[in-house]
Amino acid sequence: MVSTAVSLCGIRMDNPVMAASGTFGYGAEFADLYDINCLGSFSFKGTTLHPRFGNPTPRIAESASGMLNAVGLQNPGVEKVIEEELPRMRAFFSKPVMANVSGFALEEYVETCRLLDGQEQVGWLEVNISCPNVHGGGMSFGTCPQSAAEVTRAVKAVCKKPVIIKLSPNVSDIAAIARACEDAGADGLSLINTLVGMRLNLKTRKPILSNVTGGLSGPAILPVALAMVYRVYQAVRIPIVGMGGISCARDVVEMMLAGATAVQIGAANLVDPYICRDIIEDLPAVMAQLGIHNLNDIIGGAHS
Amino acid sequence: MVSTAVSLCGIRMDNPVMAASGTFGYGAEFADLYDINCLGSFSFKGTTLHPRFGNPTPRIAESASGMLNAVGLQNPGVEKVIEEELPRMRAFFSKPVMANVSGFALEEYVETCRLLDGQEQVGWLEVNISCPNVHGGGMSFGTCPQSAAEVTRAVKAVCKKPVIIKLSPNVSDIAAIARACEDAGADGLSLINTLVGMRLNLKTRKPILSNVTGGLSGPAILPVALAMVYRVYQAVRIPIVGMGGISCARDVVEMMLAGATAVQIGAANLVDPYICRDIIEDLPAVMAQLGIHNLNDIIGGAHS
Amino acid sequence: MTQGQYIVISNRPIAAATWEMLLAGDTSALTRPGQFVNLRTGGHYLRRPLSVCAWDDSRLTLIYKVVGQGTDWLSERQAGDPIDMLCGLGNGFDTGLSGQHPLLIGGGVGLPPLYQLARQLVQEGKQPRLIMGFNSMQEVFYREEFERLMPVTVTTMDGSCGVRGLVTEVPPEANCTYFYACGPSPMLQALCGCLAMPGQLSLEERMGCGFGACMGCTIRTRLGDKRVCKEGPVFLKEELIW
Amino acid sequence: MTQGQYIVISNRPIAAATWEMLLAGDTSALTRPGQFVNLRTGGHYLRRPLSVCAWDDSRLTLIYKVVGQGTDWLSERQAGDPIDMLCGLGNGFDTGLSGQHPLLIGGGVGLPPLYQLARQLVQEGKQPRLIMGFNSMQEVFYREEFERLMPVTVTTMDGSCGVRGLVTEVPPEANCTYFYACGPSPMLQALCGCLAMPGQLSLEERMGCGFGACMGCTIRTRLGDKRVCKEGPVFLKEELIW
Ligand SMILES: Cc1cc2nc3c(=O)[nH]c(=O)nc-3n(C[C@H](O)[C@H](O)[C@H](O)COP(=O)(O)OP(=O)(O)OC[C@H]3O[C@@H](n4cnc5c(N)ncnc54)[C@H](O)[C@@H]3O)c2cc1C
Ligand SMILES: Cc1cc2nc3c(=O)[nH]c(=O)nc-3n(C[C@H](O)[C@H](O)[C@H](O)COP(=O)(O)OP(=O)(O)OC[C@H]3O[C@@H](n4cnc5c(N)ncnc54)[C@H](O)[C@@H]3O)c2cc1C
Ligand SMILES: Cc1cc2nc3c(=O)[nH]c(=O)nc-3n(C[C@H](O)[C@H](O)[C@H](O)COP(=O)(O)O)c2cc1C
Ligand SMILES: Cc1cc2nc3c(=O)[nH]c(=O)nc-3n(C[C@H](O)[C@H](O)[C@H](O)COP(=O)(O)O)c2cc1C
Ligand code: FES
Ligand code: FES
Repeated sequence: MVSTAVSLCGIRMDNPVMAASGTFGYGAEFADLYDINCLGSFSFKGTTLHPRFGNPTPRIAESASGMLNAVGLQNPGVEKVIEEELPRMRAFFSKPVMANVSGFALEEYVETCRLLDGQEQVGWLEVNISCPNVHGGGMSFGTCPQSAAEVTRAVKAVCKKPVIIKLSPNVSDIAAIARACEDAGADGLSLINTLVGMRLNLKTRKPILSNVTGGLSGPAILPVALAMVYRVYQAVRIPIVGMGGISCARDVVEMMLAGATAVQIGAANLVDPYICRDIIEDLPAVMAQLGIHNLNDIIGGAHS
Repeated sequence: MVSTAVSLCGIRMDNPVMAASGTFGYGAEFADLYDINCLGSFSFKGTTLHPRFGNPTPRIAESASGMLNAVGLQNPGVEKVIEEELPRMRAFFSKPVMANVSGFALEEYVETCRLLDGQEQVGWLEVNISCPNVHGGGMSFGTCPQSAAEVTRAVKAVCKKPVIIKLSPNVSDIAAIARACEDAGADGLSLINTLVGMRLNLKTRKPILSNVTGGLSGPAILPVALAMVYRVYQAVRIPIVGMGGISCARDVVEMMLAGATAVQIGAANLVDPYICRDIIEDLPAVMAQLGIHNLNDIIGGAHS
Repeated sequence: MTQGQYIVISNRPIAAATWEMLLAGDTSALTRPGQFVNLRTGGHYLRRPLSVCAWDDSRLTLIYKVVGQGTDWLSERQAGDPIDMLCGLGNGFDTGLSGQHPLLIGGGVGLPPLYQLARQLVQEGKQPRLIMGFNSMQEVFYREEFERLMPVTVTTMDGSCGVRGLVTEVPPEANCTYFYACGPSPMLQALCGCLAMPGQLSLEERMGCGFGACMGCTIRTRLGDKRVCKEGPVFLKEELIW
Repeated sequence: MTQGQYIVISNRPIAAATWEMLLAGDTSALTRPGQFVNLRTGGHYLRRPLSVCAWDDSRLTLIYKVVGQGTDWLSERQAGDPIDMLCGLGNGFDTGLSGQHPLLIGGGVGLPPLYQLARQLVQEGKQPRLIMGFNSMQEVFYREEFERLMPVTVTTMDGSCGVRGLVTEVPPEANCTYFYACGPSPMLQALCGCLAMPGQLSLEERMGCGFGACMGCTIRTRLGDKRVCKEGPVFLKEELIW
């Protein structure tokens, strides 16, 4: 018998497998397919203070072993999430859920987090700092240690629940930003968000995405994610939620060896709606094959 | 009839297709297979002032649609390159070649470039300020605008031939670094070098590469390369050599639409040794199919 | 929605770069004409959405144009090959609003979903008509199949077959009070502009998932933001904002 | 070196997770036993290097162990399937130095290149002997094929077949003055430690290209830095630094 349970910021999870924000909606589409209570948890669609339509279509492009998205944080706004989505979710998901929050100004982050922190179903807040800072010249909050720390501090001040900061990979030194977040009180870090990428339509000779660039995800980015998780693990002591290109149980083990306490599955949900369930089912056999009895034993195992 | 000729920093090339540094040696292995004079040109293996063994093996790992390398700039040093490799190359390559230069101190760059600038066969200098494989006492020259500009200025001061600065993609703001190089006198920019990545061996639970991390290249990184070429094209007026994941003639067109005047093919040479020749042969048909008469017409075409 | 392996029964070219594929497998999730499948093609990351042209208890027909790598891969499949497919996606056409004389208008590979729709309308005792538009004679497919169900008018851009010009060249019969359309976006837009009657249109968008999870396909409509893959691909003319 | 499509003639399991594949195609680039091929496996970016076990004018044999995705894909190939291969890579064994009684030592899937070597040594009128080492009886392959050429001693780690222990348990015959070895790195290192005579060893490294372009496989030797794929995979015992 192997044990897959882990603990993330004090909350026990049956297994480390979560669905990643933006690829699992609020869970309903997947709950139609299988009982999603088998998940460790999931991070729901990035929520902002106000409703957002996001970018015009085309929002999706393809690349080798990956995809680009420029959804642009479409969501109904925190109020509707609390009034409609969370109550609906209660019918098919009974575990603590991760609330993914985005914003374009400090006050937006703070207010959205404060409201979601008050929801019983929410286990963790996952604060996505990859969004452009409207007051900071358009660079994302996540590209500089100072603004990353600022968001962390402000959100921590209004939240009782664990605050996990989700880092952008589009930076020169992710370890510096990770440390800044830790110093500012973050309870955990989640990485990586998507890499900036683009594709062109050879017929129109223009970018495929209406937004010109989009976020690259999928197996193509797995090595980048592993390197960043490995590096951040060396830089901080708080737990890491690792993601980027995971698509099988072996990838889960690899990400945990690099330093992740839990993992998220993103793009893979879109091409294979049963992937999270399948990975969770495969995990014990893969562990047995690799001589792993307890998943906690391998977190950061590559560093020893 | 379509025209594939382009001009890079004043040097005419029959076509924009070059082999990328580190994936083509000094050309000999490929000259055994086909007449490499069909190439626009090629960039030879990164050269340093002193001979280097590089990293211990394993130096290579694999990922979805890509590979990691941690060769660590193995090369015989500039003296041997000039005394042995360049004379040997004369037998099978008669076009101007691109000399790729690396260094770990400013003076090394300067001296290596000065020596190679004096070689008749050398058409351009390609100064790699980005190799992620080497522990050069911290961050690479390519991660900050100031040090990038410093290298550019120093090298320009001793070279008569066009100096192309090769940029690292592992940065928060590649456009800022590109502008700094342009302001410091660079004649062109070449991008992207490899992304930092890693893979783990699940049996040993350790990194596969002896160097822990390596550089990710191959089709997996094409969207990242396109986005960076597109962004740099908007930031500077000097020509761009675009690379990263190109593996067919359509990719060449896509990279040129994004803003490249010439392109380089890297990892693809390793898995398909005839790929450069094949791409050059396919190019006219692909152009005809897309209604492109002259490749010069599409450079940066996606921006208009 | 069901996911599973479907087995190719046949795969044959029926017009220029246009193929018809017959597959065996679970069709229980198909409830309405105009629904689509999302299928995995070898070596490509995302699935490819294709409308269902016809189905029965255990088989379904797809018609697709080879326009890129994924559809090229599809055209190389042979009888017996398995294809991983999500089946029964989207809302489909509502035949309840059609009136007695619905007009069907299809452009190119927008025609396939209209075939099952026509069969169903006929079965319901209605008398549909069809205008099918192509670029040229070489592209025309399923003319006889459609003619067995109803009167058909063909238009081609180059005049090599039927009426020269766009499908909008053909004035609708006076007794038509409702239309169903599927085809390239400019065609649909033009139709909304020139047809006074109400109708339903099937749209295309690049898709991440095809089953409502990613918000990759959302468009603004007069009735709020809608996912083409979930609340669509069929929309009422009145909802659409061009 | 040649590149081309090779056609699978047969592909069959011959021991635990161990397969033998016979391929038809251009073997003109093969000049010495110990050379290898680099073949493309479906969906994986890099090629997979495999030693050539035997060849004639138009066919070659590979023996491989299924250890990961690429070799797993290989094991699913069937007669008639094409495989994209670079053929005739590396330097191979030099039979000129062997003396009259060379000792061949192979561990697991290090054995394949020794088969063609043995055939050639015998053809040259030499009298080779072979020690073949495995983990257990289930892994033993090609014993009879080798026994047809020369005396063979089998060792297994668990003693389930032949001598219990490593290949180094078997003392070489007194008349042996030269050895050839291929197998896992620890075995080769142990051999260099305990065998006083000179010899040649075939090494393995993870490879980017397999034909000398990328410097992915370079090792330090007493005679300078060498690429395992180009100046190797066979090295003289004297050159190697352990
Ligand atoms: C609901 C729906 C139903 C469709 N029904 C049919 C049909 O019955 N017959 C038919 O021939 N075509 C149909 N299409 C279009 C079809 O999906 C595309 O032609 C196909 O995806 C192209 O794939 P490719 O790999 O050959 O092209 P590529 O250009 O290589 O594909 C690259 C990426 O772009 C996407 N893409 C390219 N063109 C389109 C497009 N027009 N719509 C959506 N995504 C696109 C692909 O899915 C893929 O993700 C339908 C599209 C949608 C959304
Ligand atoms: C010159 C040479 C000759 C070889 N001859 C044989 C042979 O005759 N029979 C045989 O069974 N094996 C042989 N090997 C080992 C064989 O190449 C690997 O077992 C095979 O590449 C594993 O591929 P995979 O996709 O199944 O494993 P994976 O672990 O999924 O492969 C991942 C990556 O690692 C590389 N890799 C993994 N293991 C090795 C290894 N041991 N050596 C080199 N690269 C590796 C793969 O090529 C691939 O790039 C040889 C290796 C070399 C270098
Ligand atoms: C369609 C799509 C939408 C996404 N939306 C969000 C989001 O709203 N908030 C967020 O933090 N990350 C978002 N992400 C990023 C993912 O959560 C994840 O970090 C990333 O995709 C890398 O993981 P993967 O390679 O497994 O997809 C989105 C990703 C995709 C593909
Ligand atoms: C094995 C290998 C060695 C490389 N060595 C060098 C080098 O010496 N100097 C350099 O500037 N870039 C080097 N690169 C980077 C390539 O030139 C190129 O920038 C990168 O691989 C992206 O292109 P690709 O995706 O087509 O491979 C190397 C790449 C590989 C794969
Ligand atoms: S394609 Fe994912 S929601 Fe429509
Ligand atoms: S594997 Fe590329 S040089 Fe040996």
